Amino acid sequence: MNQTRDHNMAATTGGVEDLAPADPREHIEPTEAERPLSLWFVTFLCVCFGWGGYYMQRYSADYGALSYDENAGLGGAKTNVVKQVDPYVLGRRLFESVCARCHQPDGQGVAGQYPPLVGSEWVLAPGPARLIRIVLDGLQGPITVKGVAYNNNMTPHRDALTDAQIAAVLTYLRTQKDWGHNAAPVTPEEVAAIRSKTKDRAALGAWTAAELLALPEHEPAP
Amino acid sequence: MSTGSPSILRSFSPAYTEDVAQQRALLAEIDTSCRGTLLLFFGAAVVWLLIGTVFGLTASLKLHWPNFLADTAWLTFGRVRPAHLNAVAFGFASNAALAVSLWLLCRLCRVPLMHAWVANIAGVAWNLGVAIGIAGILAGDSTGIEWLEIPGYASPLLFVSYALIAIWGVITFRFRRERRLYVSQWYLLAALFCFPWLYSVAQILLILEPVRGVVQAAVNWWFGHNVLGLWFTPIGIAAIYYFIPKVLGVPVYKYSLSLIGFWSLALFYNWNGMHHLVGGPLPAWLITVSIVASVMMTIPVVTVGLNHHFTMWGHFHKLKHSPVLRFMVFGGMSYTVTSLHGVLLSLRSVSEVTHFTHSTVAHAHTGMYAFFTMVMFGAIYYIVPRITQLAWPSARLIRIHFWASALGILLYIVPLAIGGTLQGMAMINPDVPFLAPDKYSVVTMTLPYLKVRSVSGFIILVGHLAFATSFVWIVARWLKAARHRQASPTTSHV
Amino acid sequence: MNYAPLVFLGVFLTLASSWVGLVLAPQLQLGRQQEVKVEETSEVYPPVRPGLAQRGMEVYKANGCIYCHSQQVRPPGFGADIERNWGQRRTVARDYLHDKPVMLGTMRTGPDLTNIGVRQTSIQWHLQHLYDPQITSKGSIMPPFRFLFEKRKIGAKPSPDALALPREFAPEPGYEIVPKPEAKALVQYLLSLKANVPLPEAE
Amino acid sequence: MRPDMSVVWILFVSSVIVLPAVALLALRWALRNGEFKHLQKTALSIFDEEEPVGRMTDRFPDEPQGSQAHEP
Repeated sequence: MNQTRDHNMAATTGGVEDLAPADPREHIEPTEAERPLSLWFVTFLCVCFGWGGYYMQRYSADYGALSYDENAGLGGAKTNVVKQVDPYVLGRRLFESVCARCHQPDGQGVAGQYPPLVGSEWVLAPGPARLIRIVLDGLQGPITVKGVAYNNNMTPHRDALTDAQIAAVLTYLRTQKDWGHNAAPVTPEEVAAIRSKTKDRAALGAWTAAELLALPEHEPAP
Repeated sequence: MSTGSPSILRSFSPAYTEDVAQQRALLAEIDTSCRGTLLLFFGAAVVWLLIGTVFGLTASLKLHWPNFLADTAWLTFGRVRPAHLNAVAFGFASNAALAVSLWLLCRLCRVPLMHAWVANIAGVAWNLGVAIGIAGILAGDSTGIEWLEIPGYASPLLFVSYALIAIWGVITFRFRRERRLYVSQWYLLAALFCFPWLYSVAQILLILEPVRGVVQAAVNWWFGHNVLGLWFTPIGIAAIYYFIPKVLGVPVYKYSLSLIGFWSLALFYNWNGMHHLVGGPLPAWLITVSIVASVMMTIPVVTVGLNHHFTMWGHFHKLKHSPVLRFMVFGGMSYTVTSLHGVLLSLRSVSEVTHFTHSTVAHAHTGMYAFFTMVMFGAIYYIVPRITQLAWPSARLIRIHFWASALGILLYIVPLAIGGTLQGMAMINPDVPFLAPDKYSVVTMTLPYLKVRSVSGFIILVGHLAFATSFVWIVARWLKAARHRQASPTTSHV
Repeated sequence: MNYAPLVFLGVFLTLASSWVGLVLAPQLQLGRQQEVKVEETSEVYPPVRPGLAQRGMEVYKANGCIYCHSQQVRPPGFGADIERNWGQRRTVARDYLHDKPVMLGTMRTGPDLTNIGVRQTSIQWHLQHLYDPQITSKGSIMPPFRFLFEKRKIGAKPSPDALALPREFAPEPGYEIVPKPEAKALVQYLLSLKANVPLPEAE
Repeated sequence: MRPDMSVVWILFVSSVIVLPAVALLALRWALRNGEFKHLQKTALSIFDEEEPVGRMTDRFPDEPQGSQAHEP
């Protein structure tokens, strides 16, 4: 290395004068040492480019404007299929994502606002006919649940949930082990039957408790 | 000090090269020519740093303490967070970036900053634009587009003042006396060239004449990621390439590596914007091309990382003695960490878990703070003594600043990256409820990690206060010295 | 490299190539995508948002709801968006044709809202939740938006818009909480967020 | 799924033909004009006699000038 020149450290104000003294001199000539590129670095570059080309061709679904599934172009197993889950688990998921927002995750509801589901005589009724109607077209006006009066309105879920989903969530509510429920489960066919029977109910608005109580517990099989 | 600087008009005449050359530009003369402009930018940067940190801390506290300052409309989380983003990105980071790039260009081109008054006006206009923009965001005029929240009535001011500063960089470059282009100059020129194109396309296609539908998301994230990759990252790397060799007195390990690093960064970085939309409503090919570009980013990152690391080889013991070296090495290593973390986050199988979670926020802060901001701190600690010809008043303040910022950001990144990944795993498992107050749910399990982040926010604020005190103290000393010099011009200063 | 124009040319070309690839190409592919006519209801999808809901979108945008809520549903098998009932299908480009700006969002500190208009249609629930999320969703970290509501003395008789609040959240007797126009507009915007019309490219 | 030819052509032409072609031309020109000859000299261009190779130019203000380890 070239020889470093010692500067005479004049007494400075603790400033940085000594770092930038005034007398400039000609540049020093640099050496020609130039280290070649190492081999493993070149292989690393090739591996990256190779992988890039492969991945690009494999997952671009023919550059289609409307092809959103990266595996579409290959005819392989479609990745986008919902895994089948046993109804009780599906029911719990739906309860947690839909019903819990008002009836609360613990099923106790909000005092004076939203009735509880735990131990509710409406949920544990022998036949599911009234319960299915409430979920399909909603409920309005006064209703007493476990002896407490509520007056709120529940929104319809006719087009938000399919028959299978309604059956799953009601089965979950009626057979919820931690709440000690073990009423009869609900089948999608029962839901479908009532859904078609109450086709025009949506126009008439939500059910009232009185109307529901007038209905028989069990629906005669269609 | 700088006598005979050529007028603006003459700078466009191609014949104008030689007569400036005879005038030997001393390093000291170059530094003093930039002094006014740099102190303006660094002062504004420090102010925005404090404002941005307070906004960030407020937003962080609100995330686990919803009722904190919840009743005033202009302090709601949805406005404080974009205000934080713009205060630190367009406030602190851009001011520091502009100052450091102007100084580096002057130093590397061996020519004083000419007609500094134009750059000063542009600086004042830039900060005015950012201030109006952030006031607009807090008042509720945000454009609702991430990274471009500054409303339409402030962004033209930003663009015009930026263009003035970029022109100044190019003119200073036009009169360079050092024929050779050092690697930092490529990065600076790339950054000064890219930002106006990015900002104007984004403003036109998103705010003035919005394109239709999800193409807005494509333009938004083309701009969003490129403002990080082609504006902040090149200036950060340029600073590291200059300051580590300069402080150590050791040339860069292998200059040919820096060539590969620069061109691969230019090629791959600006293609990877769409990894913010993996799984989103965009054609598969668009997302795939960005994932490939993100993974290919390993090439520039490994290249630049190795280049800096081997430059430092054998000199790590000097970290004890030099504050600038500490910030630069911390920033350099963070750049490698954040880029490799980014490569991981962009893969589809990983993005399925970490998309929409705090892991992305941890990655963003590793890049913007641990890498870029720490490098800017290092640059400021090197530049300010040279432009004011005064040493930093207190070494203790510098040590407090370094350790508070370094430990603070580590305490920010590591818990949030882990917490974000766990949050992601919980979110893609439908059996974990999204919100159940007393059970393991997505919202309740992230709370402890958000609280640790607020703690790290306080530590970083302590670091920034130490830095601000240091800065104000040295500027005050310089003003006193300058007044003293006016009072008795006889004592020669050079 | 010491030749400046070469550096400029290189940087220009690389940025131009990414501009072509990530801005021009999507514009050519999706820029002129049209609405589609739904068979049974013969409406046009996506519908143009009614006036009040459009003002609600401005409130959503101004208060930065996108920083915690996303508006995109990922396909089944990639994340659990469909299993969490955040959507009945994945969202595609056609769902966002009338959004200005498109607010896909990048964080899910709160649930995805693409299909909130189908899954939660009760205006009263939304108003209670906005006034103080702890009423309907205990433990939520969403801030209360009380500044979108007004507390005022009850006049001759309680106003029809007054919120029905549980005891511990209700104002002192003689006062009522009434939503400001922004709150009503925001709820209308939330109810307008629907993505349940089946689209061929969404399967 | 017939590939959507408009985008394929744009992407293909722009980034697989134009960009590499210009890059190779520029590389050939750079090699011709000796851009790569004195790489290491450029690396040394940032040093000069005020701040020469081999000497630290930054230290904590409370450390005297000569205290840290000098270059061998």
